[in-house]
Amino acid sequence: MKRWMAFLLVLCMAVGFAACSTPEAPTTDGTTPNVGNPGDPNAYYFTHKGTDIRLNGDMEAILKAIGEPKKYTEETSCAFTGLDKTYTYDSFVIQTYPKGDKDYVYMFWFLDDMVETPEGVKIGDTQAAVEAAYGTDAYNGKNAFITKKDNYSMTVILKDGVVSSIQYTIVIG
Amino acid sequence: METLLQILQDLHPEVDFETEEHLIDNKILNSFDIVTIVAEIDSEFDVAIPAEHLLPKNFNSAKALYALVQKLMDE
Amino acid sequence: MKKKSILILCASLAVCIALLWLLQALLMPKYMGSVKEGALIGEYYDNAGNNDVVFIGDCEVYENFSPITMWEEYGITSIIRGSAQQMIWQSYYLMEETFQYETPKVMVFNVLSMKYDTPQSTGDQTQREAYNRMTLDGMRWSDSKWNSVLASMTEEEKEWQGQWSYLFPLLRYHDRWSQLTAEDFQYLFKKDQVSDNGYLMQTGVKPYEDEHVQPPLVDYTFGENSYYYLDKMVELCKSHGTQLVLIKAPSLYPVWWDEWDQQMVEYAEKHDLLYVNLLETQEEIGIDWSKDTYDAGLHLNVYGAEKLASYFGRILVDECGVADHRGDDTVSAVWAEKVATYYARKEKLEAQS
Amino acid sequence: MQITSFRFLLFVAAVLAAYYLIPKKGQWMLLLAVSYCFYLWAGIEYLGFILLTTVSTYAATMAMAANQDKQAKFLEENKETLTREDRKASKVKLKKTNRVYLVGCLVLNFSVLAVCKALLIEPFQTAAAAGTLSFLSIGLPLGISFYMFQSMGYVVDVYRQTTPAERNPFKLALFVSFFPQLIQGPISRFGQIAPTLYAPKKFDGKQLSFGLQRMLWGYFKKLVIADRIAAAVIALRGPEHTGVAFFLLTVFYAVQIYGDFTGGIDITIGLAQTLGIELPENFIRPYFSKNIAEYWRRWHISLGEWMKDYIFYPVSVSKPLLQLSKTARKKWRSFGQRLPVYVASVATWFVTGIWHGLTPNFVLWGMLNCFFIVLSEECVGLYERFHNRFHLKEKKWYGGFEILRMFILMNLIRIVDLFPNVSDYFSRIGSLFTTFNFHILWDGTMLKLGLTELDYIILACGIVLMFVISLIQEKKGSIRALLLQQKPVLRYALIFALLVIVLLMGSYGVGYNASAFIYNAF
Repeated sequence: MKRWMAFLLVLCMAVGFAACSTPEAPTTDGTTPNVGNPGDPNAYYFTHKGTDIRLNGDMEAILKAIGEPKKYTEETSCAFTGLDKTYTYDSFVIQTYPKGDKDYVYMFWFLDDMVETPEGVKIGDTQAAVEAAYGTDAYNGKNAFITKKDNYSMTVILKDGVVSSIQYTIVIG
Repeated sequence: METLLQILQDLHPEVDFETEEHLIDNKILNSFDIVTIVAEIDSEFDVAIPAEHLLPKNFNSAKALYALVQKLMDE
Repeated sequence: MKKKSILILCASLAVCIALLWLLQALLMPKYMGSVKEGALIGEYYDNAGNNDVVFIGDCEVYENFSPITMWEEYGITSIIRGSAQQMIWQSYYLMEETFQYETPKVMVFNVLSMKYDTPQSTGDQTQREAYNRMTLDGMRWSDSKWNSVLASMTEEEKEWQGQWSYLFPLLRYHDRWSQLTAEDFQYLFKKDQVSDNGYLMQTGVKPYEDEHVQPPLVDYTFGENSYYYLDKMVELCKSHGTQLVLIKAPSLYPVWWDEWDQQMVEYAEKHDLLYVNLLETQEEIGIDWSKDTYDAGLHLNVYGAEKLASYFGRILVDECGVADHRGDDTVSAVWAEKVATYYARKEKLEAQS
Repeated sequence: MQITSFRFLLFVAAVLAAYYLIPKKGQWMLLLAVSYCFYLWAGIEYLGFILLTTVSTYAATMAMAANQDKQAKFLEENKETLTREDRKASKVKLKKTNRVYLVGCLVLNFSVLAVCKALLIEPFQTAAAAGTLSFLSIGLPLGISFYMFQSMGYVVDVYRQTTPAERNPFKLALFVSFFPQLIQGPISRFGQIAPTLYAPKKFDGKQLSFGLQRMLWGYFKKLVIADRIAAAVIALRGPEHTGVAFFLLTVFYAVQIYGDFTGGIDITIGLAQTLGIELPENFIRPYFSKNIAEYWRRWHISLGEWMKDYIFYPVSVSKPLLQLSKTARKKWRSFGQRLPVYVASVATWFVTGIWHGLTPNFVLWGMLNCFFIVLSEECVGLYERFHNRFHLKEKKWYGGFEILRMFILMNLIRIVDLFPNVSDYFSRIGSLFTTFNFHILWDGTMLKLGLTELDYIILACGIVLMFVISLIQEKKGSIRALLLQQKPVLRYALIFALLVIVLLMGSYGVGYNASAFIYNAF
């Protein structure tokens, strides 16, 4: 009995340490943000050149559809190996997060009135137009309309009574 | 007592109920048997054994069971 | 007989505790390879005691200032208590803990982390938890550490009462046994110094070419919690007779909005503090963004860090009256060693890149 | 407070220290105080529920006891003058008056329980989530099914005069709320635990050590086995998993619920033992059973006993049923004889089913159990002839075959727990006979269930360990007693090794979602 138990315990330990030889990165190493479900079809989006650009969308597919950006930069975060990438086009900017070996849309915002939201709001519109599209509930009482869906949010910022910025992002929990 | 032994014997012909003292503890009788015995006693002796008397000590031997039936008949 | 069995019991208990301790040491990440940032906080204790200047903050301090250069040029004794994504409450408790080891003349705090008001406001849970560990695991047991843990925990950590795992990290790293590498055994008892008095050297060059952009914000006001800890820092330093200097390192990203800068200017004025926005003096410092950064403008490499140290050291001498210790033989001897390590490291890294 | 949380362990450590430091007279009062602390931790809004049960139980039993005393005194004083008939009449009168208190107390408590359970069903939960019925969102009060059944058993016992009524309301309150068993039972009888629950206890190193060892073993089953395999059980519930995958699910679920429930009970009983309190066993290696009746005598024993004493027997020997039996017997003798058994079985298993949850799948679960128990009872003779004909009982392998057969049958019945929609269950059962997708065992499907190869290795070793330990217990008795005979150093080394295994391989902390005990939900 004694020997049996000792044997089992040793076996368990041995299995444990046998696994030590697998060289894997520690958990604090190269962890990527776990911000959502890549490819979520219900995420916020806007349409450009007939392509839907969607939060959590696959950036590779978007690049294929709408072409290379005017400007491209990479941003590291302290200590982590993952790269956040920023793609600047004429009228909008897309930022991605890495997951696995792919990049997914984390955030996008508009730069001019050549693009508009699915509800038809664009930069330069009046507050009344935004209110018509998103309702008074979305108004924060000061300078912005904010809507939320699942873990996504859209923000329309007003300056001097007209829309100055429209941005969509994944909200991190 | 004879009738009682007959009831028990019908249920488990292989057991010697006159000597066996641990019918419950040795798992010879299960709850189904107990209920069947109660029903039989009810029809043969016209004595109803209430649920609170369905205890191991009352069913461990034919003697104990007979004592219980006697007691209940007295009341 | 009874006595003997109690003796055996006690001896066995002692052996078990020792084994658990050993196991814990083995399972904790060593941060000697790719994520050296995690080792920074723990290295402070070997170099604590006689520093006139202590820098506290995130990567904008530990990547941007070279204490060795400040020693060489001005005889300033300084150390950096920096860690990746250090939150302002963590900075506060590090400051509090520092006063248990030394009372510097000047505390320098980098204000970028004012933008993170709560533990929820940056990164996702997994990432935040990893950053928490890197800042907190290196600290020695103390009240400051405990309070910092309570202030820092993510929702998931709170859910499983993760505070206990900061006292006994075995509870956090218990399942790392399947990922142990040679590094874990090699550095089980003795770790290398990865930094030079808290400065983590980078020798690579990746020029800054395009501007990093961020969308405008709805509200630029720093959060209440951030101000709460900044107030506490002011008070803490005052009570120890230490001058608190606020800085914004010259990193080009994350964006440092003008609205934020304005708030810091006003805060410094109100509390009679020195606030230096080093972004505004890039040209005076002499930073060449095509050579002095290793990641396109986010952090400086060693060449930039030396320039910045040289510039900021002058401010420390002129504005704060920090003394020159080069005449002191004992101090000089200690620093001579540090200088040697620094150049050896620089040479080695340059050879690699 | 989760039983697997650090907070719980600290709580237990503090309770233990205080328990043996304070004067022994105060020990049970301390237990009452900490039990209420434990209960309050779950939420102050639940306090009313346990107080209601405690107060109504106390009031009913005290009223009954007063009547019993009065009657006893009356009989004693008039010993000479009373005739047999008089005495009988007095007894009948007592039962009649006391029945009012009994029924009142039972109805009150069980309606509260029924309402609480009913609120867990879909339409109410949807309404609660939508906020239209906000008071519903509080969830099931901690341990309500357990403490209520325990208390109601006690009320019936007092009514039947098989247990004396506890006259100290605080002692009774401790019986209802004793914190180790609040979470998932066992459902103890007053007579079983009263002797050790209130008695003053001296510090006993052996009891403490035995209790802690048992808790450690419980944590092993819960954290290393049950919580690890939980991910795969959840994954395998998906509609795409049919045939062999479904069979696998039944086995995985058997492992999970065994580790979870028996592990939890080990922690509970071990904890009570450290306090010098003896709780009744709830499991006797149930998976070694050879038939379904035996299984139910070895699995969740305290619930089975409760059902037998308070549902099965009373129903089967009730007047109308005996009457019916008599009538039926005139026509079909043996059927009439068995009639009470059938009716009582159906009633018992119906109640057992809805005790687990008020959804159709639990009713089905109860009925399946009932069907197979009755079937096997009725086929006893048939089996015996079969066995004797082929001399099977003498063959060693036949016992193993019976155990395996039982294990698979119970797995198939038990799994209905997981399918609130009963038709899903039947379609899966059907797929066992139509889908022979054995390829999932080696085509990588197994690694997509949330378990890595390493997890499977740990699980396999863990299951072997549990199996061997059970085997030793079955053949040689208590493991801890056997350990005690070994040299101290070896003993400590083995215990320490188990501790290290739990620490290193337990599913807790970052990346593991703390999962509640399955039986918390009942």
